[in-house]
Amino acid sequence: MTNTIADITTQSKCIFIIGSNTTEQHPVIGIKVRRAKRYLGAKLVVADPRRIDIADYADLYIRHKPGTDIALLNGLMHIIIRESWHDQEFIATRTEGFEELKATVEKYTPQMVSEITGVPVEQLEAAARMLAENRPGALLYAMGITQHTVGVLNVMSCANLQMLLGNIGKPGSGLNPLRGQSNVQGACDMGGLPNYYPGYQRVNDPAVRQKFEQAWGVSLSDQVGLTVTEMVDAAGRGDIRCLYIIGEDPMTSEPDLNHVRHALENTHFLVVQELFMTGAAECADVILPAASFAEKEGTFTNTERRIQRVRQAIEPPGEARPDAWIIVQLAKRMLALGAVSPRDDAPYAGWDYWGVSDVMREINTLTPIYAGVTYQRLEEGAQLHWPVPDEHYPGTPILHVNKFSRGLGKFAAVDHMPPAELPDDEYPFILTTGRVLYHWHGGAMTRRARNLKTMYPEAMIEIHPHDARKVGIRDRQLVKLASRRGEIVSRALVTDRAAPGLVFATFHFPESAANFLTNPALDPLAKIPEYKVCAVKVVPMPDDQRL
Amino acid sequence: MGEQTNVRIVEDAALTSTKDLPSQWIAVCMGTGCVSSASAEVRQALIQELERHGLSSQVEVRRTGCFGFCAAGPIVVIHPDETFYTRVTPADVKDIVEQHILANRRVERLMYRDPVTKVPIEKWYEIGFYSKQQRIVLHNCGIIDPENIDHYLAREGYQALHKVLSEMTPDQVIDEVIRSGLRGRGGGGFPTGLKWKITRQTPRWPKYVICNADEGDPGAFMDRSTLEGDPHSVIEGMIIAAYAIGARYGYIYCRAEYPLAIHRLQVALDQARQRGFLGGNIRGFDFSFDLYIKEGAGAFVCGEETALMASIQGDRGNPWPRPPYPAVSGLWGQPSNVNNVKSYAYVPHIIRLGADWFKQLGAPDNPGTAIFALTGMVNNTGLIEVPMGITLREIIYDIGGGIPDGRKFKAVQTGGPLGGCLPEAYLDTPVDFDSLCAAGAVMGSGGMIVADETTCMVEFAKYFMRFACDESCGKCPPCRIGSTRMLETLECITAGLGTLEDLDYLRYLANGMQKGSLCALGQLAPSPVMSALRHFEDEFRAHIEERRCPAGKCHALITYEIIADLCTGCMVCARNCPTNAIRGEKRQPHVIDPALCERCGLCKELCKFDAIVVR
Amino acid sequence: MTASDGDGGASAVDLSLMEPVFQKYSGQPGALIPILQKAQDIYNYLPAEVLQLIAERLGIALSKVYGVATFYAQFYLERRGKHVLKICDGTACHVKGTPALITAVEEEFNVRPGETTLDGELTLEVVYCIGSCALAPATVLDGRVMGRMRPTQLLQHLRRHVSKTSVQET
Amino acid sequence: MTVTLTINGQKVTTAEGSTILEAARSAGIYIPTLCHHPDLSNVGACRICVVEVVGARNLQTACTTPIAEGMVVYTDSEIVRATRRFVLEMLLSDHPNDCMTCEVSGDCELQDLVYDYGVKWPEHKGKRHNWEIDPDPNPFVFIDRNKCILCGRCVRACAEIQNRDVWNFAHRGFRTKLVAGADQFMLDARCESCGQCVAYCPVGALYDKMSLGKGRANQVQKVRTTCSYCGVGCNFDLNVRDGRIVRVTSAPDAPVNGMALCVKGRYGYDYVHHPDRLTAPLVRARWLQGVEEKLKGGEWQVFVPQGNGRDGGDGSDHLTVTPDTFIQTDWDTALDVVARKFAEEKRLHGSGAFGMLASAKCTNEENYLFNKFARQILGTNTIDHCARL
Repeated sequence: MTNTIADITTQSKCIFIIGSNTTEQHPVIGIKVRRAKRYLGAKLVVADPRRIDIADYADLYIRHKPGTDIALLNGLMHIIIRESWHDQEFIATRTEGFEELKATVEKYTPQMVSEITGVPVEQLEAAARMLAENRPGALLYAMGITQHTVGVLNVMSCANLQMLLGNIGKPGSGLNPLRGQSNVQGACDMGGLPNYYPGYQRVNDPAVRQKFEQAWGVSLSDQVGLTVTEMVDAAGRGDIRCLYIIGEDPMTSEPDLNHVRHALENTHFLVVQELFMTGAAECADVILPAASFAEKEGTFTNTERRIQRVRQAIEPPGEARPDAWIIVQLAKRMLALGAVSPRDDAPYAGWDYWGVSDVMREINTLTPIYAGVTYQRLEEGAQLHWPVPDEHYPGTPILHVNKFSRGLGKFAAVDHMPPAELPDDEYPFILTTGRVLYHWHGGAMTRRARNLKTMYPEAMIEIHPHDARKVGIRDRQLVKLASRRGEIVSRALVTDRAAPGLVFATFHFPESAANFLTNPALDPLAKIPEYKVCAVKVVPMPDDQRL
Repeated sequence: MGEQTNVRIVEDAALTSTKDLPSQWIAVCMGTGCVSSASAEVRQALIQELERHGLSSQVEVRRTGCFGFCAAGPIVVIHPDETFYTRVTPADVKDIVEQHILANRRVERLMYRDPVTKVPIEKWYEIGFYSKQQRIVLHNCGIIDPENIDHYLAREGYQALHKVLSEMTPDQVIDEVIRSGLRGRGGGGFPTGLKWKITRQTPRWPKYVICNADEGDPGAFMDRSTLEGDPHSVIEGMIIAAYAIGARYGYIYCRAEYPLAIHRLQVALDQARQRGFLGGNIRGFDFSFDLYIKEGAGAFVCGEETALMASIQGDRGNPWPRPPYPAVSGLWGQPSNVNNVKSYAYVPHIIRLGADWFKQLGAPDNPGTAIFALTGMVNNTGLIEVPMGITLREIIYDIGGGIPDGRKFKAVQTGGPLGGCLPEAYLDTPVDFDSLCAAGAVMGSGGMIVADETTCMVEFAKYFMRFACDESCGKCPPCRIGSTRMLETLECITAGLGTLEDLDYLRYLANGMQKGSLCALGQLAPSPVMSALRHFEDEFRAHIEERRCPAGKCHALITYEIIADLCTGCMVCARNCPTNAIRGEKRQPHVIDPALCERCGLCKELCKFDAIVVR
Repeated sequence: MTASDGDGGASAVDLSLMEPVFQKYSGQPGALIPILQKAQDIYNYLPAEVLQLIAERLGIALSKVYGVATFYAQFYLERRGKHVLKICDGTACHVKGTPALITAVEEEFNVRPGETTLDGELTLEVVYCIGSCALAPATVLDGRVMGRMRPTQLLQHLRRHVSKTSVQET
Repeated sequence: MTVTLTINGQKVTTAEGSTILEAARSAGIYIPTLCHHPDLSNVGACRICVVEVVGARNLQTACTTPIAEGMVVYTDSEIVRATRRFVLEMLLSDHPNDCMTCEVSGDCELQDLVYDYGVKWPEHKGKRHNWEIDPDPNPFVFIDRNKCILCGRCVRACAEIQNRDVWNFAHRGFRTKLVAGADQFMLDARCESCGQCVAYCPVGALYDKMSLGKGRANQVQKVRTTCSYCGVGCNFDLNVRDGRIVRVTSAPDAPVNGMALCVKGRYGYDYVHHPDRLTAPLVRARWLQGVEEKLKGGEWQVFVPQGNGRDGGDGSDHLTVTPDTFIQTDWDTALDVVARKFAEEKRLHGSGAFGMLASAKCTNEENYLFNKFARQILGTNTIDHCARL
């Protein structure tokens, strides 16, 4: 997020949510948005193919067709430019590429956009006016924007809109992706990416590589690695022989699970470090029992780049150990076996840490954006949003205040492209995937939280009443959902939350995880699979028949 | 004080104008009281009868507001003779038309008779009930058709508004009202002009003008009668208030239990709007104001101004702590002026006749008149308007005609469930805000209930406390729980289970409620009990120490008995006893089984031989 | 017609009757109470479905609608009898004999204040002051004020207007 | 703009528009409260914070009364104390006398005030409410209306924090009842099970059902931490007793979320103690040596998934060990197997043979170490995680 939850939900005049089921996925942000709308007079615009909960609170709810975000956003920008509502000073002083953008969105007349997106022209006009008249405005998005073959282009489009309105670098504005997991931000920050060292330092930047080589005392690869989806493919082909997975279950979260299972089963040596016997763990050669968040010390970085403490409350059960301990143990054994021989004089060649704060000290030195994040400061109550370039720096709640990290903000004109797989006669419905309030991610944790399970005990797919009638299914009836890649059986929830022609499913329940169906088509840039759109058919099933 | 002799009801010449009245007309009271007694049917019959005689064009039958003397309704007054007919039924109409109108002969049997001399009294203002009244707010009631704005206009209606708009600045209006010394008629007696001034000075817009017509006191109907009889006077007062404080919109919050008042108000608002007294650019002046009715939905607490505003907003009628006062933060958080119906009704008169005229009415520091609904154990129940400073005795005996059936006066309660009672020793107390307060009662909004020796003061107090319990909004613990505990204690006493400590407990609870409660309801709810305890402690003690109800009212402490000598054995009581507690052979004296008797009193009521007594 | 027919039919509430009401008050702030009043005029009480509908149409929480509907004495959340008898227990009426009226009706019709007879014929309500104090004690049967009531008179009246199927057994 | 007033003889200068309560607190003067909560709007309902304002007709609630220049306030005079005592006595007179068994004993604002003001248990003949205890079948919120003091904090929390308006008061006077929706079950009244109402309840009327009988405030140790679910970063206190998490409580000073939490954060903690937790390193038999002996010696066991058809026998004897069988080993063995295998693979197939999946649920430090492990030890940049999922 470029801004903080607090400034967005107290200082925005208009909050635009697109592709985020905020109240169910980020409930505490959701309630703050609702509060801003109800008590602080902020306008709320929600665009989502599903009539999600937050839509009920919106001043304007836009139900566009899945996979038409760029068209929608371009259409809004078309109107904004047509009416000269764009922030000309901001554009002149802070950005470049406006003319190209203008030329591109010129084509996206309201009529044309309405045809692509299914959104009435009046709604487009009203939305553009609402965004323009209520500034600063914040844009919030989540996987509904990124999990498309055009995910990166979607994000660029969102950025275009916000720059066009001058909604960057001020309290209550910004481009704000809501991160789905407790430390997904930190995992990215800490180099859990094939192209970055910690702190978004490029692996193919020689200066960076040199810095890490000096620190760690080894020579490092300058090749960008494989992304998770590519890794699965490589494993399936036998190119990758060893997979080491911690706290992750590709057997629920990856697209096209049949393919994933095949890949994991084919992996020569699979190590899984986990709390529970997950789908991936079942395929593993070695399973290392890990500690939960309550059983270890450390830090998480939240969606607004805020670093916070995780503290140990209880001992891990049995022989379970914190992941850090396990990784250090393995590293030491590998060093002992001579798998690699770092130079002795390198300051961080070794793996002797006397605690997590000692690890943080190493991070401080090697990661400029975390340079000033120390345990002492955290314990003293410092509110640190990275970048924190030194120990006295107060943190950076809002990014891009006076300039963008690259200097001028670049308008990147993008065009609408249809999703990789669209409905046809055989698979007439669009499937979109997501989560529900009572569950989280692959469900390994929430299905084992007794009362969350009670609240939502089994997988449900959502289907619009008209479609349900057409296909001949009743509410709560079992249905089979099939795509070109697989099929699942699930109970149907007949609700107008789903748009006509759209079916929604979750991946919380391994036995009927939507990802048996989803399309592994990737965004060419971010390598994100297109979870939000694939073609399926829905077949009613007799009630007693389960797969 | 009190030298008034047969003052005419409409005493002040300045207020009187009969220029538009037809030479002969018949006023039929169409207030709620008389309508309940079938005055609508009487009016219909009169119209038909006149038509039958071809008199429709010469004699107008006019529906009017309340005459006040509801006990004698339906009331019909023949003008210009001003002959006052009481308890008229449709069957009497023929006589009225044929004898009075056609033959100019009064129908004596319908005339009000002096309760003592039994001599028929001809003119209405000669009746004792009207003898000491001074009608200002009510001066149109009984004269004009409240659903006809022309009648109001013919009686100088909306002239005050015209004067205000054409000659006065808002500050001048406020000064005039301040100078008149008008005090709020809702019960508190806060200076009306001052309230306006504060609202005017709060620099936030929009502002609202609100009329409190949520007359929830059981036993009071002053506001209802005013609205039913002369709605335009209230509307005119509100428009003037709006001009003075700078409000664009106003609300009249009226109890839904007053459908007729609401209907008349609606008609009046429509007519006023039609004639340009409401809406944009009133009468061509640069001032706009409009007014809406909000119906209450049955909650006494909504008479409290903050609860009233909560109710207008569509919320539960929970009061809010003050400050901030409504003048600063009221309806929807905006500056709002809340006044009672009567307070607004005085305003046109004050503007038209001047503050000095008003100041000389009534008593020092308490100028003007007081309007009471005089009810209970008094001969002439009804609505009265009297000059401030008149004594309780004058009201009860001269106007009210004393206690029925020669029974003894016991107490008079003013201020309803939030007021207090005064015993005989206080009958010469002048009726005004300050004197009543000093005597331990309150002016209230206008309920005046007379209790006689058949009234049990403990039960009376308990009645008010039950009312307070039922009407407590429940927001604050002192009222919600305190009133419940007080009621329980009183129930204990009336059930014959009380102890002397209970009296201390009552005082303790009362003090806690007064100090701790959020709003006036909780703070004042103990007052009836405390004043009863102060003036009638021996009656409480009789319930506790002797297990006896001196007034014979408390079921647990009384028994019904049949006096064998008087019982004829007619069996009426036995047949009707709901619990079959009465036994006996035909033509033999009956007996009541006290174990079965529910003490409903049906038998006593039914007995034609007065053979059943309470012990 | 037998008494048991009363609730057996349980005819569904026709929510469309509310449309004109919503139209009339659309956009008006603080319209909840008048809308509830109109709804009660239509249905004679406030059925649960109607409360739900009002909440949805006004965009306010059902808990608020319910809180308001139960706060004010005027609103009824349960079906009321074919006839409604209100007995005024305002002060004037009280001192002039309301308690005896209540007892009489209770005994005769086997119904407590606020309740409806089992046969659905009569609802008994005790209210504080209908403003007819001069006619104390006053009662209102189906909207018609009857003043200066005595128990015998009242019962006669009721016997005339209210059929009494549920009472015979006692 | 500031305003100066006198509280208990002490001059206090504070911002215009403050309430007496805020002014007093800023000067370190304690005024007790019940229905007030700094996160919520003020309603002046409970009357506990009444103070004497010189010149005012009645006692004023400190939480609602705006300060004015020159105002003179007494917060602890005898009449004030007596009135507070009265209010407490009234509340107690309609409250069960069961602090001995009450969940919140020792953590109850009413109990503390009753103690502070020396209020004795009021015996009386009158009514006490007798609502059904725990009438709502929802799995999260326990309701005991008999303890409810109608302060309305839950109502306001639901309206103002959660913006869901599940709760409200129904009826009035002594019959006033806290209801969900139209006196329905909470879940039928659009409840999102966030438990905000519980967090704001000053007494034991609303409590976390999962924590009933698990430990009172003085029996638990509170550990402040960050939630393990979504990326919002809510902080809360894990309540620990005897090595188990028994409850999650809100931390008013949590930077992101304040008192607010969602159903997962507040009620989704028990997976930590689920019997499915993996408690020993597991290695397929094919990677181990001397399996039979170790099994016989009792050092290792055959892994039987919890809850998955355990046959009730005494373990390993019945089970045939195949190369695929998971053996519960010790850390040394398991780590050695992995380290040796990795070292061998690196030697034979190079760094390209490795794929590493990091975790969005692990800490920064762990992810850093994992990244260092991939790059420094294994020599590969093929490390990724499920950020995109």
